[in-house]
Amino acid sequence: MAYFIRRLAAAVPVLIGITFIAFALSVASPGDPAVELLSMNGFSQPTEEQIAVKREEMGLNDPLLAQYGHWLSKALQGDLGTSYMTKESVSGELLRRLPATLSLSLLAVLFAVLLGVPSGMLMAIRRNRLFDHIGRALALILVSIPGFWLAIMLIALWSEKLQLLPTSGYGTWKHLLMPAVVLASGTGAILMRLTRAALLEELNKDYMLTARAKGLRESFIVLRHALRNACIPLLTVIGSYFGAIVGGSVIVEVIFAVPGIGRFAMDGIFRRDYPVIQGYVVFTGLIYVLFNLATDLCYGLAHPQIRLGGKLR
Amino acid sequence: MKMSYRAAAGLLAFVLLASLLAPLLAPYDPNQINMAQRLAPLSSVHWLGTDTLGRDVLSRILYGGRVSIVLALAVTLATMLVGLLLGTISGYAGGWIDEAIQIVVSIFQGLPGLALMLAIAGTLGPGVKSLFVALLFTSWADFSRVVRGEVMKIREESYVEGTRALGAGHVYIIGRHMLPNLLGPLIVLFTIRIGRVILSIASLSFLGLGLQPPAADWGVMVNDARPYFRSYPHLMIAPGLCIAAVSLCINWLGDGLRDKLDTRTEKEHSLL
Amino acid sequence: MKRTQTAKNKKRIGVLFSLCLLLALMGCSAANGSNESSGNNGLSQQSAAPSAAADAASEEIVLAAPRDLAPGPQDAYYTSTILYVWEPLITASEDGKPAPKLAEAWEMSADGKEWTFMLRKGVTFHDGAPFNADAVLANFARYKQVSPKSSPFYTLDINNSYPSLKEAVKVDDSTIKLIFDNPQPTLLYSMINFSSPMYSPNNFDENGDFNGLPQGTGPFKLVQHEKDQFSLLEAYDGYYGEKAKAQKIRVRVIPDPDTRLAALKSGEILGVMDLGAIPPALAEELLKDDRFAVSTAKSTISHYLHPNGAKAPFNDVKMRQALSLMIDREQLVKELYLGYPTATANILNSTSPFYKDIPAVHHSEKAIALAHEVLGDSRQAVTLIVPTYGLDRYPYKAQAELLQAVLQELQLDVTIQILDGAAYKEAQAQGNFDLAMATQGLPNGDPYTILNNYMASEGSSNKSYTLGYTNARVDELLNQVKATLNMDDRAAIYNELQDIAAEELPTIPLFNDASLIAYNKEITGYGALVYGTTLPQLERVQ
Amino acid sequence: MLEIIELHKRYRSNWLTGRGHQAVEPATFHIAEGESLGLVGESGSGKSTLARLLLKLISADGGRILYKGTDISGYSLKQMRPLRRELQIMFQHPHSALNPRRTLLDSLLEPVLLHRIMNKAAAREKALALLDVVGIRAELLPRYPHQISGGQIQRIVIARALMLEPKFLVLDEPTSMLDVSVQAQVTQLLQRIRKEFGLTYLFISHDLELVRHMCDRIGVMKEGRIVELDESERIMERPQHPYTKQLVNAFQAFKQ
Amino acid sequence: MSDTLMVIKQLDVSFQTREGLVQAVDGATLELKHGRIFGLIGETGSGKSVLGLSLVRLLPAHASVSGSLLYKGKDLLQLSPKEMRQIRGREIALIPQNPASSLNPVMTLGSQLREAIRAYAGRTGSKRLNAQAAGLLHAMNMPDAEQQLRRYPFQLSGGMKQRVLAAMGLAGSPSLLIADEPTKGLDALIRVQVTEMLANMARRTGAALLLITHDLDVARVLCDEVGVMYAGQIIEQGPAKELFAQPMHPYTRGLIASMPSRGMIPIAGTAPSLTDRPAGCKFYDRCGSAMPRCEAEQPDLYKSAHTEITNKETEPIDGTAKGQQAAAKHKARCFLYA
Repeated sequence: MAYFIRRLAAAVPVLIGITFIAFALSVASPGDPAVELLSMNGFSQPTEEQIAVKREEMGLNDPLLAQYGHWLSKALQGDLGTSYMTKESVSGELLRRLPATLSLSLLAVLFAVLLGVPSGMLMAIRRNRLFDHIGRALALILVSIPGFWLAIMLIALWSEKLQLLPTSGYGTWKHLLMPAVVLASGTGAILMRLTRAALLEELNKDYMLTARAKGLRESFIVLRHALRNACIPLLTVIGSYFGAIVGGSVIVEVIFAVPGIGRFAMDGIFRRDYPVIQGYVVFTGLIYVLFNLATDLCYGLAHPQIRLGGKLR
Repeated sequence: MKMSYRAAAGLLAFVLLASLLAPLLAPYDPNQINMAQRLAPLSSVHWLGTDTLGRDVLSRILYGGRVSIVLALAVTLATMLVGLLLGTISGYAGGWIDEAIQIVVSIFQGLPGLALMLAIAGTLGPGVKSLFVALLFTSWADFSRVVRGEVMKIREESYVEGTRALGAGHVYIIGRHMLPNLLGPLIVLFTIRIGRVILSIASLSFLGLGLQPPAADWGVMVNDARPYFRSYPHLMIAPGLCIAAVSLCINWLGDGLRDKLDTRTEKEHSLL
Repeated sequence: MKRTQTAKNKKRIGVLFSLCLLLALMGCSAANGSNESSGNNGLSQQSAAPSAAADAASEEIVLAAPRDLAPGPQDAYYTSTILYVWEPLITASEDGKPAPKLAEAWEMSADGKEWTFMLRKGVTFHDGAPFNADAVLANFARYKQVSPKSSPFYTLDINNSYPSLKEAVKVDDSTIKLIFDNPQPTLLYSMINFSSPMYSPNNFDENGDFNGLPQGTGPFKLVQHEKDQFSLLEAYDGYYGEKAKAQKIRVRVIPDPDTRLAALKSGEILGVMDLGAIPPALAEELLKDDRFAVSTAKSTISHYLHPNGAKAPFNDVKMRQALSLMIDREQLVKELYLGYPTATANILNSTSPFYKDIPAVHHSEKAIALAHEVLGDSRQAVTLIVPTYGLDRYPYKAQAELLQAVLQELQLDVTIQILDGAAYKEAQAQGNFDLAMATQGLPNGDPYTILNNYMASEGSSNKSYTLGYTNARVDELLNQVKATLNMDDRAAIYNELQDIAAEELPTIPLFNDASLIAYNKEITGYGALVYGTTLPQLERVQ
Repeated sequence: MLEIIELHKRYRSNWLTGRGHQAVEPATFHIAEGESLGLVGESGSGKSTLARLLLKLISADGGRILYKGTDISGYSLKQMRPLRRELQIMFQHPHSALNPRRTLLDSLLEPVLLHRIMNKAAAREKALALLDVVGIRAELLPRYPHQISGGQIQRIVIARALMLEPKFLVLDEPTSMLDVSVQAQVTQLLQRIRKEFGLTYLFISHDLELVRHMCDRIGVMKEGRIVELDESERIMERPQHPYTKQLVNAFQAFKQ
Repeated sequence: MSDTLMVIKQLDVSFQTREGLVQAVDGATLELKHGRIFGLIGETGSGKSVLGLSLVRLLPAHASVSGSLLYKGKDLLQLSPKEMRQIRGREIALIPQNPASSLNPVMTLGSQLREAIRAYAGRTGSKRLNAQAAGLLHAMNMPDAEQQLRRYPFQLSGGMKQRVLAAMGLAGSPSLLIADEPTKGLDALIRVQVTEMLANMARRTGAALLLITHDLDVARVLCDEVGVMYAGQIIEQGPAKELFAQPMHPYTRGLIASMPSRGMIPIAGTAPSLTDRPAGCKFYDRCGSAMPRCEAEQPDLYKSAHTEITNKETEPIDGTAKGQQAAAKHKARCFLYA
């Protein structure tokens, strides 16, 4: 347990660090939220005084640290502030959109794991045979295709031509199919290669010889012994990839019109809506940290040495 | 695997050469606008036709390659150096230094990739400079984590303790003993990272924050061709394929190198 | 059993290459495939489309827009006017003049300080509340309480739309009077659409925001709204005017233009609407498939090239004139915007009633001579900034690159910078740019606001876009027009102002945009308007 | 030669709670010039830790080390540098004793070049001479460590140590990973050079027979404490401490 | 013949590696008898482990094996993988090398033991399985066997792990046990305990034991019969007492002399590399009493008169020689006795 608490304690500075850097970056970028707010409709042009009054009202003139401190104190009580543009509470907005991004990302991770792990295993067991070559070639291709290019091709093929899948929007699982495939293609391929390498390493270990000496069937041994040891390094990779997927979903959300937090954040960034950017960064940061802790937990469960004290790392 | 990674290296060299010799090979000036010739189909005059402003697609692809690959190389090199420095320090020093650096690493890994790039591109304004910083910020963390792992493995070897016993300073030990042994995994990481960076550049251009016109990198070309791709598919397929082909070669090269460098298969020795 | 190392590799490379080709072919075939079918309108395509639409709720028609046309309760108007949920007192006719809507008739007092409006009778809000003088006063009270309230469509600001309004008085159940401190000859113009929205009195909470779905008087009721996903409209059978033909319309939010096109072609949506509904290039693409048609109408938006008048070389009017002469507006409109917009040299948008037709002149030799006069033999490096929000709606990137090539001949070396919205505005405000591509919508019928903003020495746009334009005559005329009550005198002054603008070019107008929408021929009665579309007339072909 | 007084080391397993275990109990003993002191004990008994404490490769928690009379316990890295030439160590695992990426020649020359006491040519000269001493053919020099056997690597390590003309050599189970015949070759070489160069050894091993053969006196360690320290013969013939008796019996068992 | 459990004749094992063909085992011939311990001594690279693994056919895929392994009359080399699986664990059990990494780090000892028992005993209740597993550990005189079942490999010392592996080997009550380097890397005290364990294990179960080790002391104490391997060949074979008392082959003599307890006199030179082995006697370049004949010709296994080394009695050995004495003859592959 001490190991787990220490991991938890390490997560706090990480979260603070993430939010501070995001805040510093957005404040440092050119463009002024007050101007954005007042000239949102593209018709009227705010005067100097109006801008000055609005800046004061939004507290944009106080020093960076004060603004961050102010934001942090409120955030700790769970209030992420309201969006400059839509005036609605940021946490409300993000929570409403979170299911879209989460369901998309989870489905993407699921696809990545389904695509990557079993094929990686087969490639390891049947090393240097036909399936191994095809698998590696496929992995190389999938990793090399730009995400948005694949998205456009999929839409053209499945929605326009075959009219089997909706082009965009959010609702049934059908809507999430293509975006998840696009998100999962890169990660899935990498996972495939990692599974293959991890399993290969385990297959050569001495305890496999012991198991074979017991006269057990090869497939039984691979599943019960080798896979269990191999899945430990895989867990950490899947953990860190989930963070990447959530981050990378911005493009997919724009193309497939999925009302997720990625798109919401992008608009926020373009319009310098600091509370929205902060809120998004906190959410992705939380997801990343929680997911890391989850993988560490599984790491601990899978690896008795960690659970019962003594650091493996 | 040796033979095939040499093929990958060959193909990559060919693409690099083509883009470096672009001025000689390109039939036209890539930015030469010719409204009369808009969206001309593939012809002997324009091997790959012309784009929305009548510019020769083939020349733009040749010039486009140069920007993407050179930038990718520069970014990955910088990422490697930063990752190497911090990874080695945290791996070698251990103790609270290691904990502190690891916290910084998780912070950068925690920041959402694309959002971070957008913010940086916004801050420094568009253009190659901000692309460079944005890509560097989002990728050095992974590098340093891998380097740290390798350094901690090497630190356990007896010859490191032996050299310390000779009274060598830390810098000497890292320089002469750690770095040469890090070379293998680093090269592999380098090639894989380049593939990912090329894709990121293309994605950023897709969002409009990539390279500034008239610079014609492949990501920009794919993005520009999107409205026309149903009736003029080649406008989009050609640059898209180039991106895929280059990153394919690079990943393949990385794959090959990894097999070559890591296959001091201990298996044979243990049995005899 | 033993296979040598190289044999294995040969096999691996073979497999790899075949896979690459396979992938490339799949990519091309997907594109070609869709291309052929749209080209020759194969029978298969025809049968597939209706079946896709049939399984959706039969009477529900699905449209799509690039942004959410119902920002929600925190917004000044909850929804845009183009959803026909709420109606204003005064609307604009197709030629831009104020026209009666909820206010049937009106009179202005001799001194111009009192305006009386006769309200339309027998009108009820969606929640059943009657539309009468009390409701109007409640809405005016809300304007005062929340102004200025920002919104993606128009800033609701009582001081801007009703300057120096002292009070709003109920004369009788269907008549109200607005009393001002000083004369308001052009009040009607500034009351059009977004300046006089009417909602049911019990639709607001204590600080003036909406307490639920908007209860307007329009032909459509907003029955369901999922932020950033869709708005569901239902025909309001209690509507006083001609009832909406379609029973249910769902307006989905699809930000990406290409995805909207794909949705159209796959029959998922039957039409698009709102600003940048379909960029010209995609419209051209769509028209290749004759299941679809487009509809266009004049737009209140004009496209400009804002010069930085505060520093060389564009502080010299001759350089600005060279620029205007050099740009071939006809070619630009025809090639990049496919001929929908109309080229113009007039700073005022053509939908304004006071619009004076000033033909655009393209004369490259004169332009080059003028430029040479200003710059001598030296070349000048200039920066052209382009906003990213423009990239999706208009072919701005191609336009920037075209300008770059064209201006080469004016001894100008143009570097293009694509900036996101906020950075673009800051660059304009601080003046670190030379040319800026921009659009400007006509706020309301009366040209005074736009002319004053751009041409007056202290005009807000003149300042914040660093146009650096000052002209004593213009300032004098602008003060004069404010006090002229007689419409003809005002028109004369406006004409002179337009001539000066065309001559001195505080900003270089390029063309009047055209609002462009596309729809599947399975629906009819759906056309583009100056602002919005003809939603009430939309219905499925029987 | 070397005087150790109350030297001890404690490993904290968790820096928050300070819990930890006493790796080396306070030890006091001396090693005379030219002597070969054996150190026997099970793995985990702290014998390697004690050796590293002597050479100050790890910092002790208390006690003093006198080298030729001077107290070097407080010496900094800089002060220890000149002494490093005289104090050398040799490790157990041949496969990780030399840097796999450097040729044997580079590894051999490294100590002298590091201490800048010779230029490259003179260093090569000395290396070749030492190769004859340890019985390694010169043509192996350009090779890499993984291309030669464990026994040969240990000889190269010995030659490398001799390059700096050390006075005191710590041998941490140098031959435990080697086969019996190769072990014999290496130990014979170690005995020969001890006489030839007048070296002082601290020989660590878990093989009592081997230590008896190599050392004048033997120290027996159990759980971090030196339980008995005496002449080799007396340890073998008349072990006092019960643990030493156990150890000796374990080896006698194979004698009859 | 009745008490002969297994006859290995002309066993050749070679690997195709990047550096060329490696002849790991070259013409090995030996017999394993019920209840007797056969010691296979050799240094690193002599091929003893490869020989051990080939008996249970657990060599890596790219190994090529020829010769015959007659086990209870059946030649194991001809069996199908499925039949071979029946043999492993039930008939012939292997106790693998380096115990530290031969146990699955993430599974409890209990589950790994139960897995072995269930493989042979078929469906049995988990309580009975636990009891049997604990019983096996008791047989290996492991303290508090029940708690041990719940512990993980990393919580055990080297010696304890060795005992668990031995227990696992005995789970299927095999008739032949192969122990690969059971005492390697162990501390002195534990080495003695493991040796005693191996001794009473063979006595208790009556199973034949093939002990593969480089530890001559253990071999001398434990084994009834011993074979010495050098560069893939068995260069001397015979009853342990006699072989250690009067070693015939020069290499064996040198090996014994280099033991610390026997004066530690080293053998000159190093073992030949496995890819290019000398033509004649493999020990030629290191042999004190080498003769010109040794360089070219391959010596065969020759018997020697019990006492005198000099007199010659050539009788090439084949499995079916009639009227052989019960105890295997003391033979050496050296022309001194040809």
